[in-house]
Amino acid sequence: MKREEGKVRLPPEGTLILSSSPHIRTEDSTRKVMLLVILTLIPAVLASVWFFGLHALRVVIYCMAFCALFEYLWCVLAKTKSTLSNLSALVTGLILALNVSPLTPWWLCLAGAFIAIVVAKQVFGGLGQNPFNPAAVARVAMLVGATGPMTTWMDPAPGAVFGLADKVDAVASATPLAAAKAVAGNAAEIAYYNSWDFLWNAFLGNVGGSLGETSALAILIGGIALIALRVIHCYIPLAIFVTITVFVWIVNLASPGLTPGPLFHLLTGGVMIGAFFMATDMVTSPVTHLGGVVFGIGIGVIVCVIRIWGSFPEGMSFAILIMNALVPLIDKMCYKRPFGWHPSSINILQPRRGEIK
Amino acid sequence: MPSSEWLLITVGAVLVNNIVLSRILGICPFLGVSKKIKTALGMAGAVIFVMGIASFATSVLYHLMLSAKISIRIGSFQIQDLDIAFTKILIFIVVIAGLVQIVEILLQKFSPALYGALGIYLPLITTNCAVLGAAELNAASGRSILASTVYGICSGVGFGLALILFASIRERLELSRIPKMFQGTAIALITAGILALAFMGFSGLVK
Amino acid sequence: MESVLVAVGVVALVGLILGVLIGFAAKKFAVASDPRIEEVAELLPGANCGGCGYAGCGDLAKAIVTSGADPALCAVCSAENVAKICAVMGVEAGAKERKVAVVYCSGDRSHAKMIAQYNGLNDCRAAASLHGGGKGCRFGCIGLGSCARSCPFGAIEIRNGLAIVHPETCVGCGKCVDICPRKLIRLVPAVSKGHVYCNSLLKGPQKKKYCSIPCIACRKCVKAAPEVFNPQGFLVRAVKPELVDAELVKSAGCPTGALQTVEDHLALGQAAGKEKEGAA
Amino acid sequence: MISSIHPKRFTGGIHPQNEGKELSANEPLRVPPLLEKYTLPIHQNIGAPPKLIVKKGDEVRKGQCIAEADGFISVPLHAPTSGKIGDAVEIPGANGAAVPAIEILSDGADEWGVCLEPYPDWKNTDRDKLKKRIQEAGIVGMGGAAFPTHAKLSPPPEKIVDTLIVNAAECEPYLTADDRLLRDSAEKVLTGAAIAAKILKISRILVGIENNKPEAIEALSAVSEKFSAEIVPLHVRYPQGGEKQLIYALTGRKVVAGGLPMDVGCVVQNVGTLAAICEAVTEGHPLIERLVTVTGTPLVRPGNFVLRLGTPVGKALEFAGGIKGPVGKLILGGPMMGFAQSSLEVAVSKNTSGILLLAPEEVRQFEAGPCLSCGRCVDACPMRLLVSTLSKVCENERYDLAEENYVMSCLECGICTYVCPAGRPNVQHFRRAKAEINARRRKK
Repeated sequence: MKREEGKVRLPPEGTLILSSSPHIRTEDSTRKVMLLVILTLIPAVLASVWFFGLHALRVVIYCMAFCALFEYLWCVLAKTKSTLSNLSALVTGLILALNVSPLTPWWLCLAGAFIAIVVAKQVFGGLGQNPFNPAAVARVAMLVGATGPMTTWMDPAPGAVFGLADKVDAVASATPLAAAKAVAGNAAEIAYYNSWDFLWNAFLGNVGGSLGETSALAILIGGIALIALRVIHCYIPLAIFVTITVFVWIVNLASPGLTPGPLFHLLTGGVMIGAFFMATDMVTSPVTHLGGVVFGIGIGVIVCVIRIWGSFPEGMSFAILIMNALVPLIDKMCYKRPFGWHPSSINILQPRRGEIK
Repeated sequence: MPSSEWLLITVGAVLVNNIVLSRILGICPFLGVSKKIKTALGMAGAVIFVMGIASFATSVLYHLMLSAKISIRIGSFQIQDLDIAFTKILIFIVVIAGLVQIVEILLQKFSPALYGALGIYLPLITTNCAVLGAAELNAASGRSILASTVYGICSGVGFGLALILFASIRERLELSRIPKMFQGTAIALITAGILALAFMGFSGLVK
Repeated sequence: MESVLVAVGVVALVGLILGVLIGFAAKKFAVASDPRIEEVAELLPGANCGGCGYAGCGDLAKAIVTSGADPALCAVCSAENVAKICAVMGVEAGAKERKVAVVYCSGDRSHAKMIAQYNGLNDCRAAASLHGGGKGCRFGCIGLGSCARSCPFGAIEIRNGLAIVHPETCVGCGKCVDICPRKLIRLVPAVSKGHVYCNSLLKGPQKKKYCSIPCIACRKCVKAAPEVFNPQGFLVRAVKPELVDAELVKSAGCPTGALQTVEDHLALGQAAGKEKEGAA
Repeated sequence: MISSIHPKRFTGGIHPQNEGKELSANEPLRVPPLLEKYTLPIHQNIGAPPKLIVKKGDEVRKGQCIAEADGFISVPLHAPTSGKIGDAVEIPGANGAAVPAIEILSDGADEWGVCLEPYPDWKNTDRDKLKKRIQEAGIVGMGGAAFPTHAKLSPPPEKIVDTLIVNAAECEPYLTADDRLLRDSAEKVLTGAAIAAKILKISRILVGIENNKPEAIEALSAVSEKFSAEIVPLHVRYPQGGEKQLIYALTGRKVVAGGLPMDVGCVVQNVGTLAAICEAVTEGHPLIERLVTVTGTPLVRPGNFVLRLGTPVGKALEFAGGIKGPVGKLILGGPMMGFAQSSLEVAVSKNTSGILLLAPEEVRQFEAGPCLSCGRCVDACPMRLLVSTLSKVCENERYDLAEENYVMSCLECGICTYVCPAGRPNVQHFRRAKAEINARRRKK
């Protein structure tokens, strides 16, 4: 009890911390957010390995490693503190990998990683400053610049990697989206894509496509986990899904046979991964809930327009990029006024014109 | 003309063949007057106005030129039935330059603030290839006077859309920590490039 | 050949018509403006530092021409340019004294004692309302560099937690004077070669608690040059700074080193500063 | 009586993971021994500082007025104990700037001097007399604002006030002084509320209290019948105790930005203030001591203390048993809105609600990482500000844009900073922006 009588002293010089309020904070950090995104993408990675075997794993490792490499190189060259530890480069790499075909050659992964990390992110000032989703930019640039390798798909061979099926490694002709587009207007052919049999395969992922496009189920699991963990809000994905459903339904009513039904559009292509993991990228999406809804509706409409009438079979990355460009405007338009805001308060909150220059 | 044709002209000019992002015309004011949404709006208005009027005027002239055959006789010097359509670029430039001068004078009189904000870029509309491009494209695709005017206005709207989008992004970029060597035009060009990439998604909508 | 002539003729005709139209519009909607504004703006430095109190060089040019502001208001403007502006305006040019900013503190990290660790915005004004960023002395330089960032001419360097003005680059615009929350920076005649680098109003022993280089008001310098230095409370200030030269500083023999030459102050923390530069 | 009002839920807000109230809530109230010397800061209220009327060497009695109110928005200051006036000194204030203070050297007798005349029969006392008494007793808002209470109780005649709101929310983590006060002397608080209600000529008294204080609610409801006060248990949600949020929760009325509670017919008083009003009116005691929570894990015996004004923080920490572990931060006030200190000489003043020590491992430093635009701050902001944009705008010192984005509405409640995964010092940004904008406005 001697200490109790002793004089209270401050800790030695320089260890007492002075900072502005608040003095407590949540345990959350950028690193933790990024880690959760990676963890929730693991089902999708596993699914892609199940369907495409080691090809998928190869692409994932390439993309993640190259992205990390470019992030590191940038930090070294720009003489800034290494930002590798916030894991954002790995998230970008992983999402990029899920956006490409399992047969993507290594040099294309390298180019994609360069575009994603350097061109789309670091030159804008790094994490948090980029107006466009890095993975989407990289995918679009790769698609436009190297159409051949980017549209060389592979037939799924479920479980082949574990010896449960014959290894085929066959080069497939097209993704369901491209195939359906090729027969657009032919009602009989289109009907196949509305059959439960096909939709079930598309839901599980037993179709050709890029790593993350195949298994809607795996992405759904990850996406719901992401929402449950409160990393993202459900507004953007929901708005996208509802818009696509309604839009395709109306198009089907207006001209039957032009395109398969809403479920087909939801389950194939990049809608799932785009809606849960790319459109919800915090940096490039609106901050308000209402803005998120507008953002999602925009993506939904653009995806449908491109898929149904455009020359590309898939428009998710394009739609995300276009809506990314609109985010600053959406943020401006969709912001509600502060609590208790009233026209009469304008004099207090805002300077009268001419009062402050 | 059927209504679907009008839709094609509109959508085509605004989105698919966007004069800036797809045809890469009018980059100078696109990069120059896109720092603030407010001035971008003014510039967009000015360009829509100029493009509409220029498209109309050039289209009228072009149609006149197509129908006019000139015969001149000065002494022994004689020209018979000369088709003067080949002078269209020359005439278009003169007409556009003149129009812009008048717009500039009017603007200085009636909206000095906007005039100040647009600065050098207003006279530059004179030599803006977007305006001339619209006029040329009209002539090349043989549109009627009305269709030309609509196309001109829609191209202006497309330009305005791209400009405002770009300005909103640049307003945001102004708040970010862009590495020194990429500041200014460098980052603007990169952004414009990505924006153009994004707009490529619309290709094929209008055949 | 003919076609060229026709082209020339047609273009000339169109040009003529438009020329008449433009001429008419220019006459009808003419806006008067004073060409001198542009001339004066050309002569101003164009750094838009705002040191003159106007919202930039263009604004000052306008004020000089239209509302008769002092052509020498711009501290940055060279004497010949001021003379030229005066010539444009048709007024007499007055003599101009060059001033530089001086930071009245020598308390870098090796001299001032830290009592706490500051964690927050890298901005002196923010830190000033938070116990001044951890330095024990509440009069001295906070050292987070608000002044350096505000300087349009890059004349201020933060070295070892202390702002140091490079007098050869400083033009005396006074921007840093307004920025500094501790009011440490003052504009003094550039001819002055030494200063009492201390700003603390506390009593000597209290100053010594947190700083090893304060002015303890021992008045040695006052005795050496009573017409130059004048004690104000517990702090000595040079009332005639233009008279301070290196010799006077030497003869005063300040026991703590608060009174030192500009060169010595510039050399403060040189070694530590180099190290940091290499890292940055 | 527990009210049937269904409290409205304001947008935003958070429920801090670690409330830290258990450290001090259940400790009985302690009255520390008399000190030899008190250092009384002179300017303890918002508005004009009081004028000193004693000089060095003067003998004063406990409760004697030593500084007179200077104007309407000002209150007098009283000696916390009997003794001699010492030196006029400068001590660090809450924000580190030096403030003038006066030393009082205790004679150990602690004798009351000539007190104000008590009004035990306050129900039949003139309203103006009561109001004057509140000023004479030096009472200010003890929740933190330190705005003179008598001024708050004098709405201009054109404002119609119909509700007195007793702010017992105490939403700040770690602080339990109001909780303790209600548990021990709920009657005193409600008497104070009744006096305030009488001054305002109203009968409706609402007590807003977070439902994590069951004992206090029980104590309140036991005596509330007598004063016809309605007790409204509220959700535990910081900043439930913010004036605007509390008014909205209890009445559904929204105070317009830049407006005052009395614009919507409400007057909000903190429980500590009401207890002080009760003492001043019924016993004639001026405000010379207050309840302070001295808490934190590095302390040996955290708890609530009745501290005389002018008690140095270092002494208060000694009363709480001293420090047992390493200290990372010393905070005056609560962890969300309090001020970090670098000195033990800071004195307890009329608005000091708590003294908090944090261990080094509890202090999470700001990293000022890049904003991810995750929108958590926007979701959580009780004023519904576009925090992410504001934060970036302020980082770039674009105060014109900050003003356009309503930075002046910021409460500085600290939520945006609490939830930020990037560890950005948002509140500090906004404080700076507000200071800068105010300075510019004054200049024009």
